[in-house]
Amino acid sequence: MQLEVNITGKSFENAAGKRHDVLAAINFTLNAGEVGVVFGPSGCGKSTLLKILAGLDHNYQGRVVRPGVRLGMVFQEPRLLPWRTVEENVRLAAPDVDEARIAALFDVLELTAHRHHFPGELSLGLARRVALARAFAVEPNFLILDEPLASLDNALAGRLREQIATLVASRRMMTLFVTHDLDDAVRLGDRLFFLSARPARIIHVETIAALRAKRSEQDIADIKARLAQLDLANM
Amino acid sequence: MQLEVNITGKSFENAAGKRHDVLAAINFTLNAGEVGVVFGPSGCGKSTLLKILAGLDHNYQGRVVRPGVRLGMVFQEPRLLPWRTVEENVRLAAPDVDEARIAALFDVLELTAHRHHFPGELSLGLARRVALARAFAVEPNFLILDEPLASLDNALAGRLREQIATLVASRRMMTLFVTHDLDDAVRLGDRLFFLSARPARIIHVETIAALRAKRSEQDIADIKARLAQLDLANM
Amino acid sequence: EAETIRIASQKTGTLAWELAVIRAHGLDKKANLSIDVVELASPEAGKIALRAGNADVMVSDWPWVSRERSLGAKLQFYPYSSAIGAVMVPAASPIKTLADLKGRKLAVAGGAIDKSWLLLQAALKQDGIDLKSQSTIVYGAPPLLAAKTQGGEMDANLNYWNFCAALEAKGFRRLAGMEDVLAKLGSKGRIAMIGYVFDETWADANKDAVARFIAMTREAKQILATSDTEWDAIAPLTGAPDAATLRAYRDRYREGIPRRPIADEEADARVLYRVLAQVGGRELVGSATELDPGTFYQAIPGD
Amino acid sequence: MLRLVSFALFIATWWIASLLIGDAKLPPPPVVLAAMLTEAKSGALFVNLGATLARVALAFTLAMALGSAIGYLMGRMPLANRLGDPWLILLLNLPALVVIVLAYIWAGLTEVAAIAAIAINKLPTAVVTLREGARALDPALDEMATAFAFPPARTFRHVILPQLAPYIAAAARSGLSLVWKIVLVAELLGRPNGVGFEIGVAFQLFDIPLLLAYSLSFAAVVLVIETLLVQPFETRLSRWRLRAA
Amino acid sequence: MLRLVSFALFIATWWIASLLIGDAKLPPPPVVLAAMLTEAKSGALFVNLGATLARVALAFTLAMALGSAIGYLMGRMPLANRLGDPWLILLLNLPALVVIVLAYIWAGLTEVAAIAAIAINKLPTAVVTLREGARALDPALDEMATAFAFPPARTFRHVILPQLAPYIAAAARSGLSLVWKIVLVAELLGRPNGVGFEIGVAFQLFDIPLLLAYSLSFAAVVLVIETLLVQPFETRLSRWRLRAA
Ligand SMILES: Nc1ncnc2c1ncn2[C@@H]1O[C@H](COP(=O)(O)OP(=O)(O)OP(=O)(O)O)[C@@H](O)[C@H]1O
Ligand SMILES: Nc1ncnc2c1ncn2[C@@H]1O[C@H](COP(=O)(O)OP(=O)(O)OP(=O)(O)O)[C@@H](O)[C@H]1O
Ligand SMILES: [Mg+2]
Ligand SMILES: [Mg+2]
Repeated sequence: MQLEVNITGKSFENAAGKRHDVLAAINFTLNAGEVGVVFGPSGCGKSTLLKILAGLDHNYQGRVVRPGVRLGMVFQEPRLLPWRTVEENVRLAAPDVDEARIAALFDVLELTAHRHHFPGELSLGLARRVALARAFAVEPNFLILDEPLASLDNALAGRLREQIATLVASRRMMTLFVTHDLDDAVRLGDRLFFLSARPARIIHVETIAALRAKRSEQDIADIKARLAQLDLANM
Repeated sequence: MQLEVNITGKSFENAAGKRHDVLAAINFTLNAGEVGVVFGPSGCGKSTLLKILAGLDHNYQGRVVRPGVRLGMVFQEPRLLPWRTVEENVRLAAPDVDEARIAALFDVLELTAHRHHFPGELSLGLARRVALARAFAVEPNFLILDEPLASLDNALAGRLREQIATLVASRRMMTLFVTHDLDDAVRLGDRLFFLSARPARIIHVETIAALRAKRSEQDIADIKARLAQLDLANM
Repeated sequence: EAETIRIASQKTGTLAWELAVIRAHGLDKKANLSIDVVELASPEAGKIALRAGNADVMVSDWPWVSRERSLGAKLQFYPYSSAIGAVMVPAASPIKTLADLKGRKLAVAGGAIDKSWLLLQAALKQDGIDLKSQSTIVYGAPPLLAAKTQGGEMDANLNYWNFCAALEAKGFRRLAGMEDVLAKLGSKGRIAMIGYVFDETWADANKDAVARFIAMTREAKQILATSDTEWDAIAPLTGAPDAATLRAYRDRYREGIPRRPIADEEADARVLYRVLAQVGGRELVGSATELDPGTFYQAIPGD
Repeated sequence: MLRLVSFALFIATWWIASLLIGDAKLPPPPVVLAAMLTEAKSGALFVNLGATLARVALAFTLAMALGSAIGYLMGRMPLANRLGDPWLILLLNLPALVVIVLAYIWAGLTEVAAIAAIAINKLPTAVVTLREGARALDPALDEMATAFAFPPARTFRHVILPQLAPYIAAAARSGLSLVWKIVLVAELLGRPNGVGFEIGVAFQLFDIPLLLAYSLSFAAVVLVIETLLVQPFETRLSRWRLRAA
Repeated sequence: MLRLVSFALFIATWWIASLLIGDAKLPPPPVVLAAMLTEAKSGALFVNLGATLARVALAFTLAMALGSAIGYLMGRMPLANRLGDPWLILLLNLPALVVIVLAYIWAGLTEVAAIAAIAINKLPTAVVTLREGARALDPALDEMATAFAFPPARTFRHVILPQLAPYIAAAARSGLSLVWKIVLVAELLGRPNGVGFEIGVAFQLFDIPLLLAYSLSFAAVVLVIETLLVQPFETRLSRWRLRAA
């Protein structure tokens, strides 16, 4: 199971009819069990890239081979169904999930008190957590996360990072996530893709050899320091 | 010009009719020229508090005295009008703004290329920047920012922090912002309000005496270290 | 100074033909009247015009006038035409008498309370036939039923005289006119069911004008009764698609010109009213069981 | 409660108006009520109301189902829209009379012709409303459903339908009223019973109380259905909307 | 282009249908065209079309303006809604015939009565549709407008109106068609000219080509207005919507 990305270009036409190039050449592969991190300046095309990889946008130049797998996705905004409760939103995406799993997920994400709330009654952070619960509940083989830890407090974010690490370790799944936090990237990622400003191309790939579970605080600080020295304008 | 907050309670009734307490006692004052930072766990009631202070929600117990001032607000989501272009969105909120100021704002926020785009054509980070531009353009006396720097890359966030600092320094305005980033809080804030989990009350107020412009990296690191030692579970 | 009389007239109705003749011959000027025509597109619109006060005179039937009087609206009636509905069948139809309608599919124009239909039912009841239950009745709008009959969908059609005339011209057979059953129901002669209808107070206040108006219309009728060329002049108004239809219209129209004294009309009306009340019931006549005595307008000199 | 007050207010307004204008021009409530009772006692009211309601129900269901489907397709597929649009405008702007007359001519003076004609009259307004609804659908939620591989039925029920709900409600309410206006014409022109037939009779007799008795009986039936069935259902469905603070 | 194809398709369908069904039941296009030309040459077509269009325009504007305002209020204020709702349902379900007859009786057979009656018939459907629209308004944008102290006019024009646009479009399209159906009845019952008058005459004479000639002329006028005016305007207004990828 492998994701092969060979995008040669992607552009939007805006309402006025002008062309707007968003992606230049983006080539990489990602294997099962690997966590890829996409890192790049705001508006460079990260979400656009993720949508193409998720199979939501077919209107690009190039070729993407992705195995026919179960996808779990966290969009940059929560994208919940406003007319369904928190629990219904999760169950609609994952009809087969059992009660124990849901309860455990809601527990970790501190959503138990909000189970029967409608999305309009949630804070943004809560809504983002519901989106995370939904993506986890489908037990995906391919997990796409667009800034999953934004808008959460540090304590919670830390716990969620561990949760994601556990999940990734427990199943051989491909994971791809976008973050602006170098710390998150280095702690969770196996391969870090640094993108240029729009139109985005990969300007640097950092492969972290040390196994995730075995990375010491020292390792992490070292990698961060090294990356800081490279002139990747957009960290 | 001073903001006096004496909230004794705030609760929502959810769709099922159950009461949901969000704010407990919250008392503080904020003077013109001061920057207050609200810091608290996700879902504790920060946005709810900001909305009360902005005069958008009158349904609470207690009393808030706020001077009749020009308000600039950045909501947690961009809240742009989808059917108006970026520029129109800004100009509708700030009809008196002159071209030079708009151009300068768009320049700092790296929005110049997107001036005539509709919000649906923006990335989330771009949209959040438009919301910032809108709040700055009204030249407010009272600025409320709900996680203004989330979803932005570090380089841009750094520049924006400076921009906010400049703005605050140039006019004697009251500023209140929510963040999950202790670094942002310590660099920008004069007074830091740490909130408990829901129902939120103030568990600690940190007043930073050093003038913003004169805080050295060492000062900042010291304050952060000291705050880390207090048992404020939610940093 | 000519007095103005406002008349509600259906654009396709016979009244419009007469009005055209009146105008063409300057009869209105001769009668020192100024005729204001309120042109309308449907038969019921006249009643609205009268009630709303936009017309002084309209055309309707005496059972309705009597009903209105019993309900408090003091209207009056003066005979205008004795042309009345007829039952038409295809030329080759096996239906030879009205009694043969039993078990057939009969289209009835004007609905359940149409006067011709009530008369037909009353007449056949005397022969022990209850047409309403013993045959298939199809109610509908007159033009639609005429077209359906022509299309062969109906065994027979009871329709207004002008639609019957058109069918006649298409080769349909006139099984019976309703004037033929009147005698059986106790009427002494060919009664005019249709007449001018106006408000009693208005008529009282304008006695002379009303008299001149009636005389003027008689004159117009006389012209239409005697001159064939006049019919060619009004042909476009009738909407007759061919000469045969126009001829049928002409003949039936002439037959329908009322010529009897008003007292005779009223006497027959009184008899027929009881018959109609019996068949049509409360719905048709309201609570009154007898013709309201003031129904007929009596103040025309020489009647 | 408030509904009752409002209803009482209506009766009062009517009564006062009839006193001011005069009985002949507007019969007061008791007169109309008496006419209603007479019709009810003879059973005619129920027979006619029943016949009309049956026609309304059939034509309405047919037109709403078909119209919603077509409108949805036209809103989502620009090609279908561009092809169908001229037909739609034509159908929208054909007079009811013409459609009904043509239907009766082609299909005979039958129940089927009547119901088809009514449905055809209502159809395009449902199409037009649902088309707007389909155009306003949120593409973000569509993407979500695709990403999580929702099967079509689930997408339709949980993602699309709730977004279309206000449009369906609008189409249904104004549609019911249109169907009711047209069923009367259809009954007037070629049916042997129904409220429209009776209204035709009342109109021929110019019997205003009877006219109002039948009209208001139908309105009352709809009012009861709305109050007891539709509105509780709607309230349930829109629980998720935030009440204004 | 596609519109033309679609239009040609319509004519073809009609022609073939008339060949199959027979001239008497459905006159073929040339016959109807001939009737249209005759009426056009005599000038009657334009006089009647003009009269009807004027009535339609007036009644439509009146009903849309008033109906939108009432619907908006009912959608935003629950109290107004609960008070107005029974009236609304009643008005929705009054037959057009009854309203028109009463209007003529009270106000005479005048132009004012006709236009008022038509507007009253259309009004409640606009109310119902706009009410749904007002209920679906996004409270988040409202808060934004309040925070930035938008004056009411600006909020209305830039925040509210664009959200109501699809509902207004639906109400306008289906409303125009309703007005057009009702103006015919009004003209039939008490006006001395207009398309409805001529259609009534054509029906009495059972002149199907004439019936169709008038009906289709009006439909054609609406089609032209739609194509040249409404649709380009709509496209402009909905530029901001993302085209499906
Ligand atoms: N309209 C509402 N109805 C019911 N409950 C609400 C409503 N709005 C907010 N809440 C509840 O109030 C609490 C606080 O919400 P608020 O948005 O203030 O949180 P927050 O501190 O801003 O969180 P975050 O950091 O996630 O943005 C949450 O538990 C939320 O579920
Ligand atoms: N539907 C669209 N039509 C036109 N332009 C679009 C569209 N979607 C995105 N864009 C443009 O594509 C560029 C990349 O957008 P994208 O959402 O991928 O950015 P991003 O890297 O995710 O940014 P952020 O970190 O702010 O989320 C932006 O410049 C945006 O304006
Ligand atoms: Mg993005
Ligand atoms: Mg918040």
